[in-house]
Amino acid sequence: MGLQEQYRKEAAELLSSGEVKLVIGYGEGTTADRRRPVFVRSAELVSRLVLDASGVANLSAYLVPEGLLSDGKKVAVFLKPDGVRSINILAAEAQLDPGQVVILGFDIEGGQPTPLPGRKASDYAPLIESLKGSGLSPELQAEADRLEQMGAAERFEYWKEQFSKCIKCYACRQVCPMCYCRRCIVDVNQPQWINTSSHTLGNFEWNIIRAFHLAGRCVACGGCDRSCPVNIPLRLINHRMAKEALDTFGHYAGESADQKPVLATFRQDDPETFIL
Amino acid sequence: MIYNPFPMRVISKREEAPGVRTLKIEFIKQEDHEFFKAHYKTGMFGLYGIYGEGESTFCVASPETRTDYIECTFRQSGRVTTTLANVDAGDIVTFRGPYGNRFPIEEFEGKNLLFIAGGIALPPTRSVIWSCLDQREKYGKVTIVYGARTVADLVYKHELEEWKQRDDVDLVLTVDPGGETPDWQDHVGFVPSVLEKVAPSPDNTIAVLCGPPIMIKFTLTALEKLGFTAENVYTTLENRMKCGVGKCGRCNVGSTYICKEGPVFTAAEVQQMPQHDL
Amino acid sequence: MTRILLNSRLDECLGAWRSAGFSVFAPVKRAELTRFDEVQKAAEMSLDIVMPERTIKDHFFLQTEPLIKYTITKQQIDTEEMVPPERKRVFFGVRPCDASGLDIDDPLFGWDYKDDYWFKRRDNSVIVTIACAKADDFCMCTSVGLAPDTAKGSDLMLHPLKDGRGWLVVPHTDRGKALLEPVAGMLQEEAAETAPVPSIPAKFDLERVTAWLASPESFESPLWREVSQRCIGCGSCTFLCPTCHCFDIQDEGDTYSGIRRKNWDSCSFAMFTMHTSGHNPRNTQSTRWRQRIMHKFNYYRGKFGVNSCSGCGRCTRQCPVDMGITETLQEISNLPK
Amino acid sequence: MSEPFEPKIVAFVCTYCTYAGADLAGTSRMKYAPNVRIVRLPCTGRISPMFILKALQKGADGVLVSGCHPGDCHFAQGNYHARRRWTVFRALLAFTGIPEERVKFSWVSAAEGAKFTELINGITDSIRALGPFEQYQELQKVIETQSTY
Repeated sequence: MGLQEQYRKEAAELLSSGEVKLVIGYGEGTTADRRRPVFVRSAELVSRLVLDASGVANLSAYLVPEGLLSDGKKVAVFLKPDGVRSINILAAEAQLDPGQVVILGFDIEGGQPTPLPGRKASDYAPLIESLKGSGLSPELQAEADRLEQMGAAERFEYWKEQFSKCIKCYACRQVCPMCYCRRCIVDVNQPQWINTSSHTLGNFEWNIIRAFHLAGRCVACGGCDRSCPVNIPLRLINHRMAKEALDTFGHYAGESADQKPVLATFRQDDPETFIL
Repeated sequence: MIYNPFPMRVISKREEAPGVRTLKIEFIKQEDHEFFKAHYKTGMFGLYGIYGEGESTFCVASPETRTDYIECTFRQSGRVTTTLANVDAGDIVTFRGPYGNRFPIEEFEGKNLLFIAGGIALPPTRSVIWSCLDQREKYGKVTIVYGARTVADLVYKHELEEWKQRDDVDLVLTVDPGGETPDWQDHVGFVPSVLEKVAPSPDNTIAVLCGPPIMIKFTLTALEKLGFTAENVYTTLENRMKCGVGKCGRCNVGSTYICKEGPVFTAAEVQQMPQHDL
Repeated sequence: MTRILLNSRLDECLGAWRSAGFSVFAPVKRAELTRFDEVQKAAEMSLDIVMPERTIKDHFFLQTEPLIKYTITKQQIDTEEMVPPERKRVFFGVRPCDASGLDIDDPLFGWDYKDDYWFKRRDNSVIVTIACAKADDFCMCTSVGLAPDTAKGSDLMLHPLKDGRGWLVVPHTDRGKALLEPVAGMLQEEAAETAPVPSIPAKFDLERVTAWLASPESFESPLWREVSQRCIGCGSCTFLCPTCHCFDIQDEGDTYSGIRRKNWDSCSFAMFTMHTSGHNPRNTQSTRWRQRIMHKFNYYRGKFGVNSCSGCGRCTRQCPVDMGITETLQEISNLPK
Repeated sequence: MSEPFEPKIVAFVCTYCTYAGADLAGTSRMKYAPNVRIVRLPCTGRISPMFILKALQKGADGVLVSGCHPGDCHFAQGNYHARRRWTVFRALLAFTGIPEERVKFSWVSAAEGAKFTELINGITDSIRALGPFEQYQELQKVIETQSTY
């Protein structure tokens, strides 16, 4: 029995036993290579669930907005390790109770989905530990290295061109499990910190501040990058922040549900070589 | 061009209630004033603004019979209204308008008028009230039912006093239970129940009703009980607006653009709209 | 006999249009994105694609348009209205769906109050479309009553030749005819066969859809919640749409000077209709999605007699969660009678 | 002949230490470069990275952020939190091409009037040498001009 069948069966059991009220998974998309999030509420409909190597989206983003978990009932979600890390962060930041999330875990190896046995976020601690410090894909790493080699002025020009494309559709924010603020800083207008206009300056401010707000929280699911309709390589900037958190503070986002957020804690001997 | 507002000078500012102020503003340029005088009819709205903060939509609270100035009454709540609340006489603000449709007050001639307002919704009603009172001879009996949460929240207190003194106006004031002061002489109770108690006759009567959605809902039921038909009840709607001229795409309720086809509707028209879009 | 423009003479044409005072815009791929930008040479253009990611709407209804510049001093407020430049422009290689989008939006921007920011640009631009030679799974112009070679909104239309040497040239408006004058010598008279337009099967029954949307039961239908469950509430479908026209007006600057701007806004955003009081008439994503569909295929149609959709399919093609108008309309079309 | 370039520097300082240090420099009649505009905040913990970006956008050529030495924070921990944030924010600035030399961080206590004087003079000199931060200011200029489309 393939993994898809196995998880369909498990989803059906979870639903019919009443353990979960909803299963969030992947379904057929508009084209053969696309998968779309599907919401299954009854055991009869589990055949809508599809699991293959195209299921890459981090579905944990659906748990917090519009109060999905506010009734205290459980929800089952198809998650890769990055999604499990998101659950840990959301739990650490008191946005959800990880006990309400049943994880149908999988990973993609060699173009095939492989099962991960853990059903609770805490089951994943050893796996997450082993992933610590895993980097970007070779192509993205090459692009990141190319950027690091540049001088500041050249790098500025690079991002200026990239950000000039931004249309402030906020797909990056909306798709991100970590962007759950009821009122985003860009929507705060007293004072209006970030220019809402999507000229290059406003785009610069927006993208820099969003990257900062994700520092040490991003799990590198790549959702922002994939959803950006104008193809800004947002993953590079978020990965750079994650690297800083790991290298300087030993912080790997989403290790556990009681991990302190990196910027909400400190050590007295944190490095400060740059401070005059 | 289309989004360029008229510069206006603040003549005076009046505190109406906690957080509620009235600005009286005048046109700086003669041609702008002429345009306003030629186009303004009671019920229309405008976008009041201040450079650096933006624009905010409220009704013109002054009547069409008094067009030397514009009065607007607003509650201080957002970015624009907070700044507008802090202007002083002589300061420059902006006005864009008048936009929207009007109360057909010619059609009200010869009829009795019943005005019902709740809280901060007296300003649009007051524009019609004065437009009719300034031509008092054209209309029959005039009854005004006005309620607010507390005595302090009643706006236009000096005008309420004036209407109270007049023999040709019947003023009924009420405050919500618990909102009365020890020396409060008028009604205590919600507008719909007070309305039923006062029981104005629906014969040959037009009702103008403005207030928060929940009050509108219950007052309409009360009016129906009293025998008013929805075609004879007028109200104004409000929604968030940015352009005021039917372009920016947010103020519609169902297919009806409040800015172009409103803000004045009969209750019958409002009942035709999808209620969950209000 | 028909008139032909050969690929090899396109550069000459561009030169002639520039000499006649036009700036030429065409799809250009830069920094991983194809959008319309000014070009000097044909080699800069990306014409061999289904469609650019961004529409030409961007050049008529700017994503951020300065309206009024203001300077505040103790004594007075100075304002300067920022009028759009009346620059003569040729848009070359426009897709028929994008061109139709402009045509669809004209009545809205002219509805009683004329929006000159739109019309000053419209009046000074010539739209040269190229009939589609290819389509993808997302294209749906045929489902909304248009076609891959529809002339709506085109001043001049080029039909690709079967042998790939160039295009058959067909003017559709006086503006299009006038644009041919400076390049008359570069065209040749020849009977040539045009490449077939791709066949795009209809994805839904538009008449059923619009009839249902206009019916009283549609507004409260549970369908809205079902089709929009996965919507994340970003604005990419609206911002990439050739007909979406909603905007916000914002003052940007500091206490002493700044600019009032007209910025794109989206009905998908929760803040779009939020009152200051906190009341929000469209407070869930499903009500916002309903507004988007209703606006395009019911309200707009009722006001201006045309659907506010030209079938480009970008809303689905670029949706982060593979949603879009097509699927919803298919669901509506498939409702039991 | 054009005027020699004088940099504009914005200093965000905490009121308990660095501001008091600046005060001490003043009352001790120590001279420091007049290029700095001091913005006083309750604590370095209150200094949002947004402030730094805004200062650069509004024409600052350099920014200084300064507060109490570790262990001296009036609110016990504010500067420790700030220090972490600065570390990350500096990396972000560097990655987006905003030169690190233009954004400086320091600890200056209420007793260090002399250090404050030296610091300001030093930063002013180094930023004067870098020249105006035109790259970023250019973005602001662009939005003030007429749209060309």
